[in-house]
Amino acid sequence: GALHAQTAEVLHWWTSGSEQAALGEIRTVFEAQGGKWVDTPIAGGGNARAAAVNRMLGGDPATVFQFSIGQQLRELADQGLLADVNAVAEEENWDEKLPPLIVQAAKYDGDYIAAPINIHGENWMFYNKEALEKAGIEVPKSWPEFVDAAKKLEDAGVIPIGLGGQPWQERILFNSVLLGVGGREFYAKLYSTLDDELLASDTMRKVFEAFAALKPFVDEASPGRNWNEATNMVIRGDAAFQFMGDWAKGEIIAAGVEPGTTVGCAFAPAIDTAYIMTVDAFAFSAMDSEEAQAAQEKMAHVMLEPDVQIAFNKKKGSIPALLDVPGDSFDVCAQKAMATLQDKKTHLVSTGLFGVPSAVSGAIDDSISNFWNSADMSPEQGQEEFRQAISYAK
Amino acid sequence: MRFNCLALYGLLGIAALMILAPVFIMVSTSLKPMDEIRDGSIFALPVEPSFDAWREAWSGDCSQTAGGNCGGLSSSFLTSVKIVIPALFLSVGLGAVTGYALAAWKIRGANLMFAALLVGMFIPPQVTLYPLIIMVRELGIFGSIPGLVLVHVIWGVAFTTMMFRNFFKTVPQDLLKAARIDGAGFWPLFWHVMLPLSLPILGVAMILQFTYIWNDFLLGLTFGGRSGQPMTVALNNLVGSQFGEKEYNVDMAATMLTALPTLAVYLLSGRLFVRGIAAGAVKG
Amino acid sequence: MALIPAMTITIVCFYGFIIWTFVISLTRSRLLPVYKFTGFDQYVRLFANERWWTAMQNIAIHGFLFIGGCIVFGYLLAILIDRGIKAEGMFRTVFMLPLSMSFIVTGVIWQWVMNPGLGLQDAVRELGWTTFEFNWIVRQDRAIYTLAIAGIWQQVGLCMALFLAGLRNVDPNIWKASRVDGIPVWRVYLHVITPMMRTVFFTVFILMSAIVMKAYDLVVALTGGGPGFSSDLPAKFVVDHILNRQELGLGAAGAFVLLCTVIAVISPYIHFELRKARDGGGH
Amino acid sequence: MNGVELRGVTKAYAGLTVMKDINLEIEDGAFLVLLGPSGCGKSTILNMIAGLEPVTGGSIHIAGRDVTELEPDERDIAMVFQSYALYPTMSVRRNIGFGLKMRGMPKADIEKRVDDIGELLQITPLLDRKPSQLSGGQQQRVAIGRALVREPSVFLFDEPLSNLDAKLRADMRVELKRLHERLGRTIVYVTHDQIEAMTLATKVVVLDKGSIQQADTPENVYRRPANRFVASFVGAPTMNFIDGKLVQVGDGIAFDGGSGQLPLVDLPGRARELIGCPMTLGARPEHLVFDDFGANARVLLAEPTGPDQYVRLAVAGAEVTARTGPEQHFSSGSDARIMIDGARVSLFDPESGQAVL
Amino acid sequence: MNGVELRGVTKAYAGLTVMKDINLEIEDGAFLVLLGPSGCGKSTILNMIAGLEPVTGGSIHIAGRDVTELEPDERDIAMVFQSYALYPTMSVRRNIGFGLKMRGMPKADIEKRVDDIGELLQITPLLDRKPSQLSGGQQQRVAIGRALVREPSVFLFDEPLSNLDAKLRADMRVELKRLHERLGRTIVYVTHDQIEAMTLATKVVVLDKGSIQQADTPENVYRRPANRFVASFVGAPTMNFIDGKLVQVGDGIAFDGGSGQLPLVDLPGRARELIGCPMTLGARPEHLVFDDFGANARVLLAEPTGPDQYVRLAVAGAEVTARTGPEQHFSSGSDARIMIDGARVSLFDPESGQAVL
Ligand SMILES: Nc1ncnc2c1ncn2[C@@H]1O[C@H](COP(=O)(O)OP(=O)(O)OP(=O)(O)O)[C@@H](O)[C@H]1O
Ligand SMILES: Nc1ncnc2c1ncn2[C@@H]1O[C@H](COP(=O)(O)OP(=O)(O)OP(=O)(O)O)[C@@H](O)[C@H]1O
Ligand SMILES: [Mg+2]
Ligand SMILES: [Mg+2]
Repeated sequence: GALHAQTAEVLHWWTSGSEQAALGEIRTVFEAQGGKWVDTPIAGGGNARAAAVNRMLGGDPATVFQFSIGQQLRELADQGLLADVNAVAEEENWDEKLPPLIVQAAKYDGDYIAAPINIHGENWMFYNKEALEKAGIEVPKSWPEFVDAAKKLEDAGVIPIGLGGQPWQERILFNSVLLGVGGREFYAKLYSTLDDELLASDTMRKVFEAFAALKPFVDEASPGRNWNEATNMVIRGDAAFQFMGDWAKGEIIAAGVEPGTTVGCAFAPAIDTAYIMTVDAFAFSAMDSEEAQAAQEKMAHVMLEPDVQIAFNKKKGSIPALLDVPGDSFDVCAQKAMATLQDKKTHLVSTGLFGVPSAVSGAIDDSISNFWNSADMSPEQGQEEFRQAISYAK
Repeated sequence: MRFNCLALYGLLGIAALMILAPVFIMVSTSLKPMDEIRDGSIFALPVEPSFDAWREAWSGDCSQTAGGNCGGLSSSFLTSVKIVIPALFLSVGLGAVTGYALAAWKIRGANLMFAALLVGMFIPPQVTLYPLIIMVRELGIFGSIPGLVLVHVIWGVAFTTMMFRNFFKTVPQDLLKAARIDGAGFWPLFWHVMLPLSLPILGVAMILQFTYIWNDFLLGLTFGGRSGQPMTVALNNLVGSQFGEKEYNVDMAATMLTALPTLAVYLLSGRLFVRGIAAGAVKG
Repeated sequence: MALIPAMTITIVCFYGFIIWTFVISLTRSRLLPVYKFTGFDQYVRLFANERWWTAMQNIAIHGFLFIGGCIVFGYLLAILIDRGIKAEGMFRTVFMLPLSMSFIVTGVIWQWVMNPGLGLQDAVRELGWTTFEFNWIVRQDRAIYTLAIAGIWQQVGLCMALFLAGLRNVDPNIWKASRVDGIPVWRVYLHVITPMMRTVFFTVFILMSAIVMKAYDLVVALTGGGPGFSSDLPAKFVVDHILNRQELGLGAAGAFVLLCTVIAVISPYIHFELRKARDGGGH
Repeated sequence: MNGVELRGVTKAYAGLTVMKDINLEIEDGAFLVLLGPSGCGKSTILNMIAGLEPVTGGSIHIAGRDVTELEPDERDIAMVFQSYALYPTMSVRRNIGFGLKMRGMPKADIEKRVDDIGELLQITPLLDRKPSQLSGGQQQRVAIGRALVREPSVFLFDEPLSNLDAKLRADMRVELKRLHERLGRTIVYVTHDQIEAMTLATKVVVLDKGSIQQADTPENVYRRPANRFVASFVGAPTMNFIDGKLVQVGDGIAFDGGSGQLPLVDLPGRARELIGCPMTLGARPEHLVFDDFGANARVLLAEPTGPDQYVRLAVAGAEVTARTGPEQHFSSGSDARIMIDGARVSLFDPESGQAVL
Repeated sequence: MNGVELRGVTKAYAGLTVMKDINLEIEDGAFLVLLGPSGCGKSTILNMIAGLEPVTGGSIHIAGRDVTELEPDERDIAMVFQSYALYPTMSVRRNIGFGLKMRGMPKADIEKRVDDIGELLQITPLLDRKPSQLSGGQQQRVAIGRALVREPSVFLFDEPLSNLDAKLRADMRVELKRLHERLGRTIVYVTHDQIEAMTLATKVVVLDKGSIQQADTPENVYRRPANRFVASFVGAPTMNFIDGKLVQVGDGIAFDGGSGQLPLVDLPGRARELIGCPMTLGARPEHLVFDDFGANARVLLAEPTGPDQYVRLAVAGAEVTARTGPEQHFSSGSDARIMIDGARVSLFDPESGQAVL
């Protein structure tokens, strides 16, 4: 009945220990405020997203579900399957407090269709300090420097790049190179317009050249490797660098290492400072029951409460979505990120948040991965294939 | 002769080793602590074997999971059983009846129907998820165990029908005639005569269907809803997390635990299996 | 009648869904089905997609290797076991053990074993043979073969069981006759027994082709389709596009092409069944 | 009034006619044997009577009732199959009682009936075994028991003894004959074994290629075959046939086979009318008698079988078999003299094969 | 010198002795028939001769050579199986030629040999068919052809005719006999059909429970069975047995069955010594003669079979079968008088079953 606790079934893909712990922070507060939490974890973003959509189609939706912001979510909204949380957003002034790019992404037709609850950075470069010392190198600031450093590392018997050879990880590396070589404006323009001329430009060719130049610095066992195994290589010192999102900190902490000590964090080499943001977000199914609607609003409210944001993000390894939250209790990497984001010019977002259809981002992943893994493809060919893949998928 | 015999056992032994090596890796990894796994070869025996990982996989480790989901596999074991048993009996039962009807009664177009049914064995279930979801929704059983059972029956019936039809085709015509003269109609003939005859094939169909249903992940995930998530989904939650730390020993222990029921079935019924196949699954 | 449930399933679920798939493939549905028709655009896009062609090429390679491997190894094992050995039950059980595992599990284990840094290559090199190479899983031109290895490992037991049952059905007098004729055992298998096992070969072929057509879990767990998309298979292509890429229309087009291929492959079997029934008469 | 009647029955499989216009009346209490080579349609007739195969044309009547459209279990018949067709998974008791159970008879009554049958057929100690634990003869008895228990008015047997070995077959034959005498029910019995047909039948129907060749008492079928097919099919060793013509030799008549003459003693008088016409002579082996006044013959091969001896001879340009006692020794190549009992021979029109005498 | 000899052969399966100390000499060119009930070990002996089963003890000699340790193909034998065991996927031609091909004979020679065999067995038009397209008798011939083509010194046949119907069996029997006469090779032949044994054999070996009961010419086995088992196993209808004793009646001797006496005319003189001892009389049906001076008997059942008539009678407290001609009519329950040909009876010790006369 309506007088009973407002029940929210939460479908999400956070099944690992630290993710569960982080989510637990939200849950505790939600329950403290009188909500009832029903947990439905499904490992793997793809699985969980599919399950969420399928359950909506099947007429048995989850009240609140984790989802990637982007074109897919918009299509769900378009079909009237989502509830908006404008009421909460207005009351709490999300428009002001969240980074503008994120606001833009989370809105469809002027409605908030998702609650973004954190910011992950994708253009991080983790490195093993001992390995760098052993090879006698500094943290490189540009890609040519990186290549020199990598050669020295190789001579010292260290794998320069610990890469998990899965398409999305290869894309993260590519985007770091893209940002580093092309600069933040080029990056933003490219992904927001998918302009054919840009894709065919010289800059793009240079990006591919720089990307291709990294191929020799990866060990042969890379393909198929999970990201956390790569992180472990860096922790052990088998590999010197890993280009990965800041969730890698979770693995580093689990291995008993404080980020910033043995394993350092820096932004990937670039000509200008920028932070490629990606967010975790929750969306809300359109439901008839008033009780469910109340639960959804309560959930949106709890998720963006400043205290919850701090507690949640510290455990998750990300930074708060609200830019005005105090950061002193966070680790050095997070503090660095929070400091950087004070400058709005550094704001960039990950591929999907540009509103690129997932067909296109999928095609992008495919062609990057194909280029990275083929031994005999020239940068020009890679660039051309990349351009074509995008134009077909558009 | 002597040399031949040695070569025979040698070849079989090598084959057995090749089959068993991966299983050995699973077992030994599940008994190792994480440090040993990070540092050692996967072929190395555990230095300090322990069943901690098994315990954790089975009952979960609630200390660090404030998210509220720390049940391990034990909680979904029962769900799996609740799904498998009706799905198994219904899909095999339906296959038996259909196979019987197609093989033992003169039905016009029986062969055409059978051929049409066979096509179903080749359709990847993922491809037709959406219409199936809509259909199950319209029946009002989406997201429940009955819905999931229905879906398993749909995807199992082509296979079981094929097995039973091919077997029943080998039953002598005289037996059917005798039963008709005795006044046994469609159901008595099936129940009293054909079904008892088909025990060996029933065993094979049961074993294979049990394996398929028990090991299914996709259908459980899609149609199980909140309450009907089978053990494989729980297993996936345990091992499939994309952005968390990996505990390979727990993963392997969980994997073994999930495979244990089917493993047991095969260990216990290996002979039955071959005999069952010999009894008719092979004869076209 | 008793056929109604099965026939409903066949007509509604199998054929209804096939038609639905075809209809969707003519639309520009992305995440969810929408019925705005665009003609054969999706097919044009599909056939322009390099990944699709890789997947189609791969299914041919994989089908050939996997089915061939299962048949060859399954038959060989069955022959070895059929030679009247002791401990037959033990070997049989061992060979059927992998059958009890799902393709996901199979994929995960073999990913370890074939990983050059972790598995077999590493282990052999540590034993002293430092030039030993077994890195197929990470090579774009070889990864597709690893699928067959893992698949054969899992399914060879079923094939063995089917063949063994077939061998047991052979009239023992055939063996006596060939011994009296002084025919070497291997030639008896080659010239006499193997041709007699035609229906068993056929059954195995059909069962294994069904597995090839549906191969999804194994690819995902073993190679994820990589490196790049070099070990992709049509089923994975379709599922990726339908469930993860908001390309329902394109996925449906792929699925429909795949289904047509299926029907082309099994129609000989159907034909065989029908003809046999017609000729069969009293048998 | 429990006879069976087939009126103008035809049967076609997929357009191919296998039975043409069969008319047959089987009297109440008769033991009718359908005899014929493989594929002649014996089982088809039986299946049509049983209702297991629909007729294409004509009608079937049992006990005066038109049963053409009835189901097998409504026709008041029981059937025993060559392969016994026992239900392999049921005990003997359940096998016998199954038909009664299907008719909804109370359990206790079934038990009693089954026990009675068990006693009658002397299989009481076997009642709780499975068919696979029985010998061929015992299975046969159970199959008969299953038919008997329902007390139908007509029994149908499809080659019930052909899976048994010679000795058991002889024993079962006697048992069947006694059973028929005791029960007095109508029996239709299919076989391709002439000894069975001869010893069991009150009436034999010889079939070939889907039509009736002769329907008569066993004695007449053996002695007076209606045509050459019947003559050659019934009797082992088979009847001897010689082509030629009848000729007058002195007072008597002889048969001229082209390269020699065979005297035929005691030939019926009307044979005289046939003198000179081309003709096929049919003579059974036991009617070829070694006689010093007979025709010249040469011994080709002698086969002693125990009680008898079959002697193959070349005579009058033909090769024939004679049956004689085992005492006399014949060596291959020796000469002999042979006489044919004219009272017992058959004569056939060489064109149509019909008996003319 | 192509005989076969078994010296003290024993055979055990898993410790269970199934053949005990078999000694058997088969002369060159003999047609030896192994006769016995199912499971008596006929196939086992054949398989041991062929080398398909190892012997447990003793030795086997073929053509004077000890072959006990040789492989089947080194023994210079050929074998024909009950189920024919043709290679189902090969044409008749390849079936016959396959063994030669495996021995590396040139193609042209094989062709010629196969063609010759085809002509010999009259299967030339069938050479390009598959076994499944042949009738039983044709398959049988192909199986024989496959054995013949290798020209071995010894042929082994394991119930080669038992899958054929009666008529075909009779024809094939004659063919086999001719084949043997023409080729003159040693043949060892297994059957459980007495007619086959009688007509084909130059020597019959009757087996029971793994040991030889009698090894003699067919005639002697029929006329002078060594024991009651042989007597009852050979001959159809089976020999009549009556328990009782010999008594002196006037001048002659009669057999007293307890409730009646049977006069035995022409009993050999030495039978007098046995008067008074308990005894089993064995008399074949054809040696029971209807004779007005015979003993009183009552007719139970008459079975006319065509050429003969089997009459079951109650006489001297026993039930017996007599064989007679078909002419006379016997009605059940009527009286008859029966005489036994004393020159032909057997007398057995009731304890041991051994023949005493
Ligand atoms: N189901 C069928 N379809 C087509 N033809 C059939 C069928 N059943 C029987 N026939 C044909 O009908 C004819 C008669 O068959 P039937 O079985 O009655 O012979 P039969 O006399 O019983 O022979 P057998 O002694 O071999 O049992 C045969 O030529 C057979 O080929
Ligand atoms: N492989 C075996 N293992 C154990 N016992 C066997 C084996 N083969 C035959 N026997 C036994 O040996 C005995 C003789 O068998 P064999 O096959 O020689 O009989 P047979 O005279 O040929 O019978 P049939 O007429 O039925 O062919 C039987 O009691 C049988 O049970
Ligand atoms: Mg028949
Ligand atoms: Mg035998």
